[in-house]
Amino acid sequence: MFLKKYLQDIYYAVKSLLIGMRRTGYYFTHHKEIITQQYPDNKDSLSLPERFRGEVVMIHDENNEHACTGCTACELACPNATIKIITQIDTTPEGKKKKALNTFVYHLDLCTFCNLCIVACPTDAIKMANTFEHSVFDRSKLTKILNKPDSKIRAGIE
Amino acid sequence: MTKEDLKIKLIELFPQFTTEIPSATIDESGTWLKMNISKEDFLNVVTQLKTNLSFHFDFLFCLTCIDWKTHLTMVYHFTSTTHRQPLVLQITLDREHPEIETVSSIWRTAEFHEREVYEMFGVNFLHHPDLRLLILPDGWENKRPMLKDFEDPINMIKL
Amino acid sequence: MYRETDIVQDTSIEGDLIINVGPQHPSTHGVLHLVITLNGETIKKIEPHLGYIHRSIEKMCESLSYRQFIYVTSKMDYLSSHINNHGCALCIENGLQIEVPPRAQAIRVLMDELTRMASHQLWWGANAMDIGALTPFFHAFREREMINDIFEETCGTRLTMNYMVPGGVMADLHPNFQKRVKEFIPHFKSKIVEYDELLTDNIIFQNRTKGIGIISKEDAISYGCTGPVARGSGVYCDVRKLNPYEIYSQLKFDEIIETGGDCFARYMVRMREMKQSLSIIEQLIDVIPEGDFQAKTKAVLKLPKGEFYSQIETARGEFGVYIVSEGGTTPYRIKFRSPGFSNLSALDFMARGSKIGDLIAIMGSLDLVIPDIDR
Amino acid sequence: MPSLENIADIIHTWLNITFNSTTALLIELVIVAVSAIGLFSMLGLILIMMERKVSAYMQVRLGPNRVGPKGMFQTVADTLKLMVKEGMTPNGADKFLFNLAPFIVMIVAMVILAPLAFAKNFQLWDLNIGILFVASVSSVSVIGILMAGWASNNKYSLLGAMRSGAQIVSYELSAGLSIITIVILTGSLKISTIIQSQSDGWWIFKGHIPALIAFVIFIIAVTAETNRAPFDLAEAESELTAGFHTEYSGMKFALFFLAEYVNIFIVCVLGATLFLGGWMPLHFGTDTRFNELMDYIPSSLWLFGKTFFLIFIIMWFRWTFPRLRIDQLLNLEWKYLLPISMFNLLLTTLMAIMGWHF
Repeated sequence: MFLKKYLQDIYYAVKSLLIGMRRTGYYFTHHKEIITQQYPDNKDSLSLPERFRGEVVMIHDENNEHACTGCTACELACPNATIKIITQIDTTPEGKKKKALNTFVYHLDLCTFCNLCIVACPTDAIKMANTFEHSVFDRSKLTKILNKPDSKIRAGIE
Repeated sequence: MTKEDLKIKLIELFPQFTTEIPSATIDESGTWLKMNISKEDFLNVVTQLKTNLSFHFDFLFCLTCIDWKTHLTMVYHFTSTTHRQPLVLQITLDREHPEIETVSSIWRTAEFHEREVYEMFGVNFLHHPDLRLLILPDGWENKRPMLKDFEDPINMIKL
Repeated sequence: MYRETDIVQDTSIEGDLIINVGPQHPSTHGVLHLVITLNGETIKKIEPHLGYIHRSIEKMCESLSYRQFIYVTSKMDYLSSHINNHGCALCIENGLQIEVPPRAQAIRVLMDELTRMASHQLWWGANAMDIGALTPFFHAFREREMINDIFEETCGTRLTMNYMVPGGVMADLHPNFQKRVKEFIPHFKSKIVEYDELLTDNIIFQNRTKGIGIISKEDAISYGCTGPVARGSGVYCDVRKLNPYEIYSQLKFDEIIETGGDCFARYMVRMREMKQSLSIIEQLIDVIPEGDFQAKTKAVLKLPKGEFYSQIETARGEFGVYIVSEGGTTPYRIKFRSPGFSNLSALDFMARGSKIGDLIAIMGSLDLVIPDIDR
Repeated sequence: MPSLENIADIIHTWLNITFNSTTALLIELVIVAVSAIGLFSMLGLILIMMERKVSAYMQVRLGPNRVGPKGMFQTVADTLKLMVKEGMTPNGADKFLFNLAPFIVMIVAMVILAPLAFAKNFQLWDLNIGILFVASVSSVSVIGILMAGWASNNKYSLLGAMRSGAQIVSYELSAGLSIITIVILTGSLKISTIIQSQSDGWWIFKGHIPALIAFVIFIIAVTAETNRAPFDLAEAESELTAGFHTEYSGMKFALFFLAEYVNIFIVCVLGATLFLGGWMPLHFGTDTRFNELMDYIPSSLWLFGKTFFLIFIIMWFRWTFPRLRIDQLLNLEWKYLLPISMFNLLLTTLMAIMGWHF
């Protein structure tokens, strides 16, 4: 009885090991199961979903106009002070004084890509771009100014 | 067991609610029954809650402290694996020298939670087997970082 | 940031060997530091030293608004960040009495279950690696990658999503979502058989886990264990069953209970939970109700004065959010009841008297995520 | 086609004609030493590459594929990196023993090379107790491991070394017993005789079930003896970070690493010699055309083919199985392998006496 159990133990043990080896052996011989993506080589075919949160960008149209009113809603919504908006007082042709965007400072190094600024923006002036290669040699390069030089607010956006 | 059943049972068992000047109160406004008791009754009450089979609160799932700037409040969340009616227990403590009996001998999970409250709020748990810093590094004894008036000019950034 | 007490000198009884497992150690999965007193290879005492990744999230949340602080919680248990965010959103909705639209509820449940599967897959690979089998890790990541791709498409990120917001979810499901999930279901069904072949049935694995790190039902309750750790000891503690949130009460699933209380029981609970999550997704994927994905909420949320507690079942156990509000825009005090913290406290009890190799197996079966413990 | 035997003969004759016999012997020694070191470094490069590729394919990965064609020079790059790295010695370490240990492990591996037959009549030293020599010298390597573990002044290293000591000493028994099985069947300890005895069929076929059992036990035991997964308790990177060589870096670490692979190679050559006929080609009974075809393949290729097959099996183990615990490891040896191999030895003896084998 003891011997039978002893041999049975050995049989089941060896069987379970062989089943595992069959599985790894299968993958060893079936190379089409390999899932590795060779990243810099497949750059051309690499497509990220359009919702991917890579970095915050400001949408500029062909006339170099954006939709940011400088309302600082995004600055308030940001949990870790990634966005700093510097405003200026413009004088409209009618002679009215109006707050407008001067510089949209974006600290990519502080950003955690939580999307709260995008949600908060009342004029959809900013969006998440799906770029992801952010590595630079100098940390100061991660502080970006999002509004392009000489860009101005699109007419009709309040 | 429903909230009302629990309340009736609690009032039955503990004389604190029924004396002329009750030293304990029951608050029904929240989702769960909340009981405020005094520090003196604490050990007796929790022992009853655990050992009395009609309560059998064997599962202490949350133990924490709140700083109200004038006093501290210890908050214990219990439930039972038999009747599943949670109970919140609150005890007001002195802010300068907070002291309370440990419950780590009743619920062993309390040992770690009490160590955390000790280092964060400075609450001294009497008869705790091993009351040392758990999360904070050395030199943070009695700094009580979770209190509202805690200032750390080096590590804290004011936005 | 080391402490004087961490470097344990020869203060112990002669004959004891004290080793520091961690903070940098291959199998602590992060920066957990255990000071182990050994007698030969037998463990006499384990003393966890925490805090290497303590960021004081509770204190941080006191200065963040109700919309902002949800995001920080995905940095705690980063493997079930959806569920953490969900728990916080539930607590706020509880305080504000917001009715979440049915579509949002269904989306939340789907995301939760996908997260649970992804988390368990990573655990499966890491647990196998702790025990010494290196191949399962990559096989597990193959499936997890598919789930991450699904998340990436709908939520925009792969790990810390911030997709659950008070009142619903941040964005509607991506049009491809259903298709991708339906591709994933048969794929994973075929692969989970391989998981069993590679690891579950393996005699060495069974010997390494059966009868190791036993914790009885009473002790598991006393140590405040939740999740697969408690269910492996026969404790009924699934919040989805006991205190159903969202649409869990309408779904057909049974709480998974194993009675062994050892590493293998905990392993089996998680393996079966993966299949269960798959069946929940199957039930739901074709019947996602139409409608809004987010309830109308105010721009600035203000919780009424009071105390709110909500529980949710993460991949590791019961995650509790305790908010004390003074009526302002930020919470007055927040306490996160993390499942890992309580589960870790039982480690000393489980591992006493076993070998170093067993300790690694036990830690693997507890599925510790260190940021979740330290907060 | 010049075989290794011919080349060796030509060199030997030429040296003896040109120089007197003592000088010739000295030059031969130098040649042998250089080629042994060359073989070792080649083996290190090839086996590490093989391991990485095998593991990669089993883990649905591609493996190294950047340095050189198909990543062939990855190990060369790694070796260069290890060579220029600083070889640190911990402060509290026993400096002499700490620096000595990797060399002991390496030298032991080199010494075992002496009696192995790599091709037909191509052997450094065909001493008459060849198998005994291999079995006894290989157990010296445990001293190097213990030395490394003790001298590092690191508790992980110490634990790893102690585990390794217990493990190697116990698995030597069943490895030895399964070797003796073949020695009984052959009646000789001389490696050339053992190979000659398999000219009409390998022992794994000729020796019936006892030889097969001995072969399986031999593979398990040598896997344990070389500290390979699933018996890699001495290193056990998830438990002891890196076990006995935790504190080693640079070239000293590389020596340990190399010694591990060379040891695998040596035990697999031994396994091929004992059970799979060494350099003997595969012959099937009376099918002369097939046998002639097999004879056409050089004998050195036969040996290396068999060896690499065994190495592949050992790698296959490593990338499939979880690690055992120390007490289970010893249980496996003392409760299963040792009784079985003892019983197997009895059976073989009976078989040899009765002449039941072919």
